[in-house]
Amino acid sequence: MAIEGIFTAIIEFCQGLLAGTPSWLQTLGLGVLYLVGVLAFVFLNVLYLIYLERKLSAYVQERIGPNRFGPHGLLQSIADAVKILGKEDITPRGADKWVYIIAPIVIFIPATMLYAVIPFGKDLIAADLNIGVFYFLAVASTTTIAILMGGWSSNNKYSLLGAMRAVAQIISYEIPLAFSIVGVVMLAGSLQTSQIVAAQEGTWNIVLQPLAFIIFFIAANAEINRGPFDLVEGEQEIVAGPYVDYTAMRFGMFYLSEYANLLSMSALAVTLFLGGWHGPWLPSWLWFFIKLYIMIYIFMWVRWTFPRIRIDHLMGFNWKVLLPLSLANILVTGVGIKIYQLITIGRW
Amino acid sequence: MITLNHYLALSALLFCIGLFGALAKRNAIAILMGIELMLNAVNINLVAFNFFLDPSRVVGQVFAIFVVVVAAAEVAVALALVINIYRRFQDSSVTDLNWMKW
Amino acid sequence: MFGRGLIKGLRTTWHLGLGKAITEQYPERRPKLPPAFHGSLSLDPQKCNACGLCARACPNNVIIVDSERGEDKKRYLSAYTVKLGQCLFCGLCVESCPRGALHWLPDFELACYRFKDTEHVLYKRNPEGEVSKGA
Amino acid sequence: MLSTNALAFWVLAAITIAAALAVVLSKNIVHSALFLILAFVGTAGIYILLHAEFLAAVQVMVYAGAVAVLIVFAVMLTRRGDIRASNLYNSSYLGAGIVALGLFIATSLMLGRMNWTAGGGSMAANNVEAIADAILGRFVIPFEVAAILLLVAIVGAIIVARGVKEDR
Amino acid sequence: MAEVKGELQTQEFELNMGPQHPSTHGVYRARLTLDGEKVVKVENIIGYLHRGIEKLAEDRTYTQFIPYTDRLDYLSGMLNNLGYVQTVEKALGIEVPERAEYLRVIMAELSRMASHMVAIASFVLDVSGWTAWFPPFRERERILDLFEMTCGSRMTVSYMRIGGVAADIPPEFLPALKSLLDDLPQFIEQMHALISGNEIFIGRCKGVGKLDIETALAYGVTGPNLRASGLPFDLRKAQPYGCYDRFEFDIPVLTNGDSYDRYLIRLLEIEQSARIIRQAMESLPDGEIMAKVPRVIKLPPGDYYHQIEASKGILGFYLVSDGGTKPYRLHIHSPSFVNLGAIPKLTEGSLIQDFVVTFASIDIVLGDVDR
Repeated sequence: MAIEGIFTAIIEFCQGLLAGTPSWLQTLGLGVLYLVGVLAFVFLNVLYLIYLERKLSAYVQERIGPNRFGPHGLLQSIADAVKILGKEDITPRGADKWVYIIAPIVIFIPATMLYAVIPFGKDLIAADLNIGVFYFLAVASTTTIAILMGGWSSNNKYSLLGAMRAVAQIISYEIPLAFSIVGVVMLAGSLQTSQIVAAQEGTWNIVLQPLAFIIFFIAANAEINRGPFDLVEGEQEIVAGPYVDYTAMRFGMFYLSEYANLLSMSALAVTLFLGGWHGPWLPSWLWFFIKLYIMIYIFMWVRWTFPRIRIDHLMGFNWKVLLPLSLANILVTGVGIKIYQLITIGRW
Repeated sequence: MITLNHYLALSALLFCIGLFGALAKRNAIAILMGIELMLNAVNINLVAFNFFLDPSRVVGQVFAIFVVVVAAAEVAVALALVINIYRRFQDSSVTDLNWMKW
Repeated sequence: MFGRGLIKGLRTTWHLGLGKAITEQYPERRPKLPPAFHGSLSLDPQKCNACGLCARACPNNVIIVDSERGEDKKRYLSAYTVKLGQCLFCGLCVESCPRGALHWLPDFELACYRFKDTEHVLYKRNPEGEVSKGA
Repeated sequence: MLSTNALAFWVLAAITIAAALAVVLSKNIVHSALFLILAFVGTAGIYILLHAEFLAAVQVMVYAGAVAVLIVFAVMLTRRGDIRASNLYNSSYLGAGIVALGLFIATSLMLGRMNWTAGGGSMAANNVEAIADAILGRFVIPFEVAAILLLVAIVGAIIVARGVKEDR
Repeated sequence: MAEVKGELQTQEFELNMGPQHPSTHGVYRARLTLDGEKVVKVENIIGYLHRGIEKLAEDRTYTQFIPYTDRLDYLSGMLNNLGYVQTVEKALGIEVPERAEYLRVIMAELSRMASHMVAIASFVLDVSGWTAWFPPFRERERILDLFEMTCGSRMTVSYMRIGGVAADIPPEFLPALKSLLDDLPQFIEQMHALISGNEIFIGRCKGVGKLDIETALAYGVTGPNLRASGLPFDLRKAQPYGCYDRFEFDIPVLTNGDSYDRYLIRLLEIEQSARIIRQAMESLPDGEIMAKVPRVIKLPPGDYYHQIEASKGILGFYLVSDGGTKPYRLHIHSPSFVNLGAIPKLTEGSLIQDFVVTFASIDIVLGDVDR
């Protein structure tokens, strides 16, 4: 199919342009290409994710949602972006200026780096690292630092509280998140995302690992501060948490990164549990997108249904429920794999 | 060409900076940071030796992972101690901790 | 327990999401206001005899009734001003009018840019003595 | 002409050393902690240059969390004083500087005289499996010991931090 | 050496919550002393919405003051109207026509329902249940439409008059009211499905901000908050005013006195209000809506007190008259103000999130607090 290879063709074309130049220039060129591609992907998707979120919440709440700018309000996010760019940029007195300025930029670095290991389609992966999933988790965990930087440097008590919550929540929920992935990794026998997808050609991991998927979903929700776990922002208690004092584009960066994280987390969920780009008839990258948006829809649906959890319940739930469950899941998976091997090839 | 010695020099420099931090700082947390830097320098050493001298086995990397594990344990205990100190003295400076004379 | 309530909630929001929106698109779809709506005041100058009962009934001294004595020694209205910026929209003035000269209009778009525009002149007599309706 | 590898090494080394120096020299403890992250990230980059990707990921993951916690503590415990002067030197900083400098000179001198002999062989392209085999094969006992160490450390840390409840 | 305590202690700090804060329901301000996430001390700071309504009353005639009562607890204007006009009627000894009495009851109960719906909605919103905010407000909107078609305004109704009501209901009122009442069970069902059965919500509210009867009585807490603590005290039963003694209804009582019960009891009271309205609707008599009242109302010298069960508790009006056309002094015993007093007691020692929940469950209106 011609549509199938459209993106790989573009990449090959760019590689052809660079052929014959020194190797470091090729690396740099491809790096720039990756960055441009990812940024375009992230920005386009995020703009429409914001629109989608607003529309979905509106439908759930029997409203109409944005409908003024463009047909059905499709250009609303662009209008908002322009508005937010035009706002006054405030640095509070008493803020730690450099940290305050750098924080929104820092939060975008992991947000863009995450997409390197996501296989968007057949042969459509920026860097097929041998530690793919682990790389994703490691890079995602640095988001904490950026939130902490923003929260601490604003010199505001609300944002400090939010930053403390961010640390407690994100670091704790990293553990069940990682452990829920272990089952998948055991099934695929590799940390490489492309191989995990390849292993799901027959059955998707969500069928084999339903418990892991639920744990992953909950922990991912907490990792990206969404849904019932949006304690970091905690609008009703600590106003906007670490972002209280941020205005204009700096706030916009935080806002964008939240959605970029939602996007990357959903992409990871699709890769790990929903069979990646596998699917009949349609081109592989289209399948990936369909699944991606289904996943995002579930995230949004959950967010607009549930109230916020309390902080001690959040911690208790993590350590007392999710962690033992994920450990049990690893055990069951291990035993299951061995039994499967015993049945199919007759030995442990 | 980057040789083993380059890495070792980097590691030595990092180690000495860490050492200076660990020795010269007043705040217990800063001392902890110095120690972390030193452990990192050691890890660079291990990995570099592994890569240049014995690449067929990954013993150096495994050892480095153990070092990270120990460092994590160390941070946990040390922070607990710092809390306890802070609770008693309302301060996290180690220069005042001289009540144990011998 | 064990997430049953959560699933029930998800089901409810799913159904709500498929339902129809209950909000109105305001400038395109005008709200249907009942005739009793307290919007802006209007005065029938033919019926008004400038007795000033409305001005006295008003809790906030919103209404200013200016009257003159004519040649026939009868009082008649020269100007009727309502400071809508201070109006409570309670309707005591309308109720107090013995001749039914004052009534409500279901006009709710009263926002204006300058504070002095909130003073509505419901009636002003021209110097020539003609009767004309004010804003 | 520098090779890509060499360029990357020099950049990463410069970042790491500069960040490490900033950790030590900064007067603000939170800045120190933030520079520590930069130093760790630089180190992780060096690991990648040395084909230790797994270790690099471990480095980022463990230290991002650890340092975040460090910052939290730093903020919590220095709330009382001025944060801008929360990371000062103690009285023996001169001696410490001399010791550190001396150690560096000594090691550099030794490094110059060393002659390393390579053991031969080449690194496997996918060394994650090799690490797994090593940890759960040859080094399974140290691995378990490390696990116990971690457990003991966590329990100890909790007890030390919370304090033993006095009998009522 | 500092004393070593059993609990982990860090530096306490003060947090200024409000007057501009998403969950202080207006311009309430609390000065919290926090130990991490834990609230150590709470100090109520009010007065940001003080308009001097009690003082304004001294410069208004008895009739002219009616519109101002709307602005006390602006979520239940009808009930404030009712309390005030009944005070004056009690002082003058005016008999109110039957039809007016029934209309008053219908309006008052509708107002109570609307107020409870706002209470539920804002409470739910304060635990971040964004979607569950909408069903109560959807239903409340229909109640406000009913008010609008009868008295021309949605919230500041000024409907009651001394001796009756301002206007008779239009013909389309009763069918609309009936359909509203018929849709109520569906609304309550939706609330249960969306939020009351939700485990996260239960976890947030159960056992949070517990108020026992003794404390409640000591602080003078009344209304749904008191009934949620287990005391079935309702002025409509205990000291019937108007024609409440003719209707059959229950006083819902819950026993835990926590935030969850305070939420639930409002849903139950909405059901009971609907019951009263149904009865009043069926037996609505024809006739006059205003009694014969002198044009200029003068109260005989003396002091008068009357209290009603408003949506948030006992609402009392204390009138002192010197015989003139204007009150000499009017004091308003407002339920929100009294209930607010219990907040520090309820929230000290809980988490910041619990503070928000408890505060929302007490359900105050700042217009009522500051007057």
